[in-house]
Amino acid sequence: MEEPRIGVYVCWCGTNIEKVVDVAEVAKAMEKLPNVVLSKNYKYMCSDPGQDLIIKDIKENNLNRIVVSACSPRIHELTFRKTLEKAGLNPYLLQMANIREHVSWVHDDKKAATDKAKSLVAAAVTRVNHHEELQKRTVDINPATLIIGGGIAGLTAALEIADAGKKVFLLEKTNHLGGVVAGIDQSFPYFDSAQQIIQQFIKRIKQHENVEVLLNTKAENITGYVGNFKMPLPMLGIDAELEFGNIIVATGLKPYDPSAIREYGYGYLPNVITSLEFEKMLMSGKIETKDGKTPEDILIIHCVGSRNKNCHEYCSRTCCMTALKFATQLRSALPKANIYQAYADMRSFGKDCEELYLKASQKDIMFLMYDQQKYLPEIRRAPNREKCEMLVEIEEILSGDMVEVPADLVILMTAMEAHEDVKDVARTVGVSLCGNDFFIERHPKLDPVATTTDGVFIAGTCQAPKDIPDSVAQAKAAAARVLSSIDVGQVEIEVTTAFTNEDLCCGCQTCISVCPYKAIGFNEENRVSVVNEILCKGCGTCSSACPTGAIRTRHFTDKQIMSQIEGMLSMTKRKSKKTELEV
Amino acid sequence: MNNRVNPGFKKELQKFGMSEQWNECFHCGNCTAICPLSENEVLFPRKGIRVIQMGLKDKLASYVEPWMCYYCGECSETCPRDANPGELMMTLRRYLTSVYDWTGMSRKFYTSKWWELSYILFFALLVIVLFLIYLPLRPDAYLMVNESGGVMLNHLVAGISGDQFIRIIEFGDWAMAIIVAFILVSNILNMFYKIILSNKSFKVPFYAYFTEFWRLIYNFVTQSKFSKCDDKNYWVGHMLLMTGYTTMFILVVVALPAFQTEKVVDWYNWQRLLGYYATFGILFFLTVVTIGRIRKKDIKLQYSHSTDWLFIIMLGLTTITGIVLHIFRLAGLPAATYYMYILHLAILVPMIMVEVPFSKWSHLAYRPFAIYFSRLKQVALSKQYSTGLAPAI
Amino acid sequence: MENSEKKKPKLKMAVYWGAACGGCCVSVLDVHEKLFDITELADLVFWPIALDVKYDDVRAMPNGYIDVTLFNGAIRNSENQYMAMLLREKSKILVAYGSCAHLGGIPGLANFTNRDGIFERVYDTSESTVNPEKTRPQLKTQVPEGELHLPYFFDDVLALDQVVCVDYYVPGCPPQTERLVEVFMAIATGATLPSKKTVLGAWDKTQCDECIRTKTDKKTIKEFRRPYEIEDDGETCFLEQGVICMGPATRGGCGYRCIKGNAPCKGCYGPSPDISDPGAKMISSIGTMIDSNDPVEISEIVDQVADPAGTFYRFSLPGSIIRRKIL
Amino acid sequence: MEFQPTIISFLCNWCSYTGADLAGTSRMKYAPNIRIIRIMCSGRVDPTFVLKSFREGADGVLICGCHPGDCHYHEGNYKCLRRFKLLHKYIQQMGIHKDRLRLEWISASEGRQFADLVDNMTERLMELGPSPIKEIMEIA
Repeated sequence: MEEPRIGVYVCWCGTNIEKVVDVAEVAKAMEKLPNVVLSKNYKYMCSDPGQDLIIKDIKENNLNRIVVSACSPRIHELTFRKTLEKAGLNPYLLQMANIREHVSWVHDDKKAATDKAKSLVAAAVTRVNHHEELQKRTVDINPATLIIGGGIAGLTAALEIADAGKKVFLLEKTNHLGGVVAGIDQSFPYFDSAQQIIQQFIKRIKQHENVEVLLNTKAENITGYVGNFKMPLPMLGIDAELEFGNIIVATGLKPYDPSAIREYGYGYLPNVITSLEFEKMLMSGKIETKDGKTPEDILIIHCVGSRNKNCHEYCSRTCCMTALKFATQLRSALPKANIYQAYADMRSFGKDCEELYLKASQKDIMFLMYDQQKYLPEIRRAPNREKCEMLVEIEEILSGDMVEVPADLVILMTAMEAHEDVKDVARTVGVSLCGNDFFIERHPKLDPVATTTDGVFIAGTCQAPKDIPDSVAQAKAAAARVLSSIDVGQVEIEVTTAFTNEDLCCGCQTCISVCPYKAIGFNEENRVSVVNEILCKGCGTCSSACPTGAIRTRHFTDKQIMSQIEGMLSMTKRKSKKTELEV
Repeated sequence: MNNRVNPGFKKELQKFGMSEQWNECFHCGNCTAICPLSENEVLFPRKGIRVIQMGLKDKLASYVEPWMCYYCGECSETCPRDANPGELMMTLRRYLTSVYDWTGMSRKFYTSKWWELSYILFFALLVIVLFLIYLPLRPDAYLMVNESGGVMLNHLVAGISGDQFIRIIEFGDWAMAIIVAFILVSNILNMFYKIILSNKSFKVPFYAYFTEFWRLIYNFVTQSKFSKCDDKNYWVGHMLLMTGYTTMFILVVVALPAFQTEKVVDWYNWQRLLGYYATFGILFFLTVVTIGRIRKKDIKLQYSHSTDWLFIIMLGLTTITGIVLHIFRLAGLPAATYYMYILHLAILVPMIMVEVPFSKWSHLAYRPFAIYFSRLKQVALSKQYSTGLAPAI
Repeated sequence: MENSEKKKPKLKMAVYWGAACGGCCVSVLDVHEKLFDITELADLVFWPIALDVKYDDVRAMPNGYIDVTLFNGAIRNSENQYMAMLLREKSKILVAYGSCAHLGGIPGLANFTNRDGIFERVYDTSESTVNPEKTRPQLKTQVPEGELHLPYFFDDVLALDQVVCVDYYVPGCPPQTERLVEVFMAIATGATLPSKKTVLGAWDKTQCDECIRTKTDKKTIKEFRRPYEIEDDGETCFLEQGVICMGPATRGGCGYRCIKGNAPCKGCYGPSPDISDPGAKMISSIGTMIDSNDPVEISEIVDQVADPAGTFYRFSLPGSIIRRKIL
Repeated sequence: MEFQPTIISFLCNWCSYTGADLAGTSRMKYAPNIRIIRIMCSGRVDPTFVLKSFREGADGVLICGCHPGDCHYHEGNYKCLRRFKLLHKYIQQMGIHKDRLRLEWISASEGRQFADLVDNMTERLMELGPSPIKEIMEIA
């Protein structure tokens, strides 16, 4: 590239910058720097006249690098990039110095602020010398979609997309569809049949011409990138391969195994059962103990595996309502039974759920509060002289008393947790998991459906514990996102990506596991790492990890950052001369 | 102590008049916070409600807090769930009275109107029959009017002298007092056992029984706890009732010869002044409470157990017959006076026999004792804390 | 150029050592029978270890007289510095030969202390020293024959290019003799040399490229181990066994001698091109491999690296960004 | 005049740089001693940058990233943390005071924390005095 010719523009931002920073002095100081052709200050650089000034200067003075020192690049970097484009320059030949948010708005001392502004602008000038032209790229989207998981979320998303006329591959690792909801009798808070809903879904899915269901299939070895993913299907033949443009991860949940909690005796006390086991009992219509007796005393224990630092610290969000549902169902099935609920906090949030609690509390149910962090209820076999099967000792915290509850049946409201193999799924789709092994969404509030990997969306309980309506809502949202991306047909990909200099890469493969997006692969033939620039997001972590400097991140190269450091510190007063002995 | 929860226990308490809303409580604790009497270690009514909800019978038997409550009703007014904690405390007092009562009569009275009515009728008839057979009206009773026009009350009975009549009545008084006192004292001992002795988690130091004894007397006389309720009028009303009743009790039992005089003494004499004071006090209280219970505006008077009404009716009738008796006497109507006397006793005797050992009036004794016992418990616990023997609650 | 008429004029070559162990000179000798090829093409005009040529003789040479000088060893004292400057003047091509001249090498580790620190240790506190008068070497000593001079001992050890302009670098401790022959032949035969200031006699790619051990992408380290703490199968990448190996950040060309001997690379060949600080790059790379996200655990793992500065800058301390310890 | 330290800081684009912008939009005042370099992720911070900053005369270096678990690129901040710990040990070995280099987590909403952090670090560096590194590294 030809010799850099830099234009520097110092913005006043009305009085926002000008009243604290001596903009004229800053602009003047920049004139002395190497390759700076002109340095100006102007009232509003982002205004049309301001932008026109840059365009005019570029054309008249043959400028090929621009430094705009104004507000945060997070606000106007795109604006000025477009300005450069209008002037026929590559937009990446711009560097901004943030002298508003980081200088004039946070400092009062004019002298210090002006000095700081000078060093920031000087850094931008030295940096922009090393900027390179970068080109935008787009890729086509394959209209097929892969959905991982055949539970309520996966089924919903599959139907939504298939109904829109697009192909769906529905992967289910077990031999049947339906997921956890298939094991639920009635759903809270309206006591409608979950069975009916899920069976209808399954029936429609099986008949749908656009849905291809792959049972007993795990998501493995997915390669590719947004718009063009691939997954081999070795059991169908060597070359069998699925091709799809988007992925919806809906791997769902696994009920917590309460046998880890010693106090509950799950596993060796026959009449201690989990909530899903009780659902089975409800479905069969027979509520009875292992010996076939009708239970007289039934205890429901909340927060089993939830909200406790030894198990999971999060709240599983549905157990309180399910427990209230159980209590209500039990009361109508066994009007004479004594029903107890040992709860930690009653969290009956959501539409009509507080009402469910109010109704249940009218049904002669004894609510006992325990501290799920400190004293868990302890279940033991009742001695023979007792009528009941078990005795449960509970530290009841509303009274402060240790109480004993007789029980013939104990139902443990087990937590929702991530599947063990979710790590494999996360790895294959290139999405990270949070500390609890739930998938991390792109933004917890503004983008809870997408992930930081383009083309991969999440739905249902694989993201966080949730109930059926929330899972369905998220599944439909994910489906909508997929459909809109199919509709656009193309996707623009990151420009500031990393790339490998194959002449330097030694093939140590350090970078491969560093990349959170699996964007780096290994070329066995040349024994070098290769960055898939479509997958790369440009974080630059691989560049720092590369021991040879073979991987460079565009727009954030070592040279660019180092020169920025040099420029920044070149303005400080304490200078010492460097002498080199030369012959 | 058995700490087994008991969902059926609420039914038991419902028999003692527990209101419908008992289970509404979600333990916000507003009631305990607002209660002017709930303090330090003696916190109520929330915890008591929890004990009821869980049906911890043994815990309840040793529960002293209900006696600290004088039912100002603030808790029930503050309750966001309308669980009516004040009424629950009242229910507990009824229940505890029956728990302390080893004879089982109290329980029968509280849980069955018919039992109570038959018991009352039995004593009423007993009084009437005894009078009509052994102390009949003398034939010349019409002569028994003295010069000032008042009936000579002690000379209305045939065959015995005025002194003898007084002694017979006095004997009846004392016999009744002894029976009642025996039952009451034994019930208090039972209460002591339930609250202090059966609770193995603390041991009362011997000296405390003496050092804390003054509280018993002081609280009995002043009802000072009551004055801590925010509604001071209520304390005044209650004091009027209490003092009026006590005055009358002393007059008719201890000072009967001075009270039931041969002649009607002049109005400014002490007997009559005290009598009027007592009548006024009781009547004032009765009027206020009756109006309140009928109007149901004041929360503490909204829920009336059958025993509440019976108590008001009995006390009211006793007072009214007493007043009428007094009027008849002043008006010089010997026969009317005589029959009114019998009627007065036929109401008074069953009332004493029911209320003092088994019902409302026993509270008069239980309350100061409860304060005493609770102090003993506190002394014991604080001593254990300081010596590190007791587990933290 | 005036000699270009003559047929193949013999090159004039010098080898000098600064602060060095002598290994580099030995590596020159290691050319064995190739020495004849060399002497056919070049005259050795100055080589203190082998020839009796005095400094005065060098001073007497006209500027640019020597075609190639292989300068090995770091700059430790005024004599090293003087000779570096002198040879710079007299040589057409000055080659920093070996790790010490290249980046400071093993003597460069003296930059963890200074002149006083070294003297105190050497002349006072070392276990084998008896020096109650605390005698120190003097720059000038009067003896009957006249005045004797000792060079001035610097506080810092410097790499060659920190005192004079260097044309080429041949890294290694010592440089692989084959590389020397290749470089020499290239110069002697007049092949086009790469631009000045570049490294010769080493590859641009680092050790891993030719390393025989099996490498995978599973470079995660839960525990740093010393070579004796592992049961080496001779096949798995050292780093994948938790042993710090400077190979990924060290140029190839040495013939992976250490790795062949089942020892991890120590980094004597220096960093690949464009890397301004080999140690920092390795800190970055190895730091990334630590297999933990828990700050406490990371600290524990980091603590297993007993001497990061000595490990990552074994051969390059004077030539790195923070070239000496701040005392 | 009182010694004014210079701090070079590397802020990740998504959390810390945004947090610093927030301090600006909220007009929170802090010491003018900091010079911010924007990088996409704290995982991009190469120890070389830190050493270079010291070498060029910075009195302190501050690295800020997203809070653990919040990284826009999943785990870049952890990578940064790991390198930082090793680097921190190295610079202490080289006689550079440990407080001259800091790694802190600043989220996009923590403008106040950022301002306080700058003030706090500036104050500490004033106590430590000017960094001698640049002068010592010069070769006379």
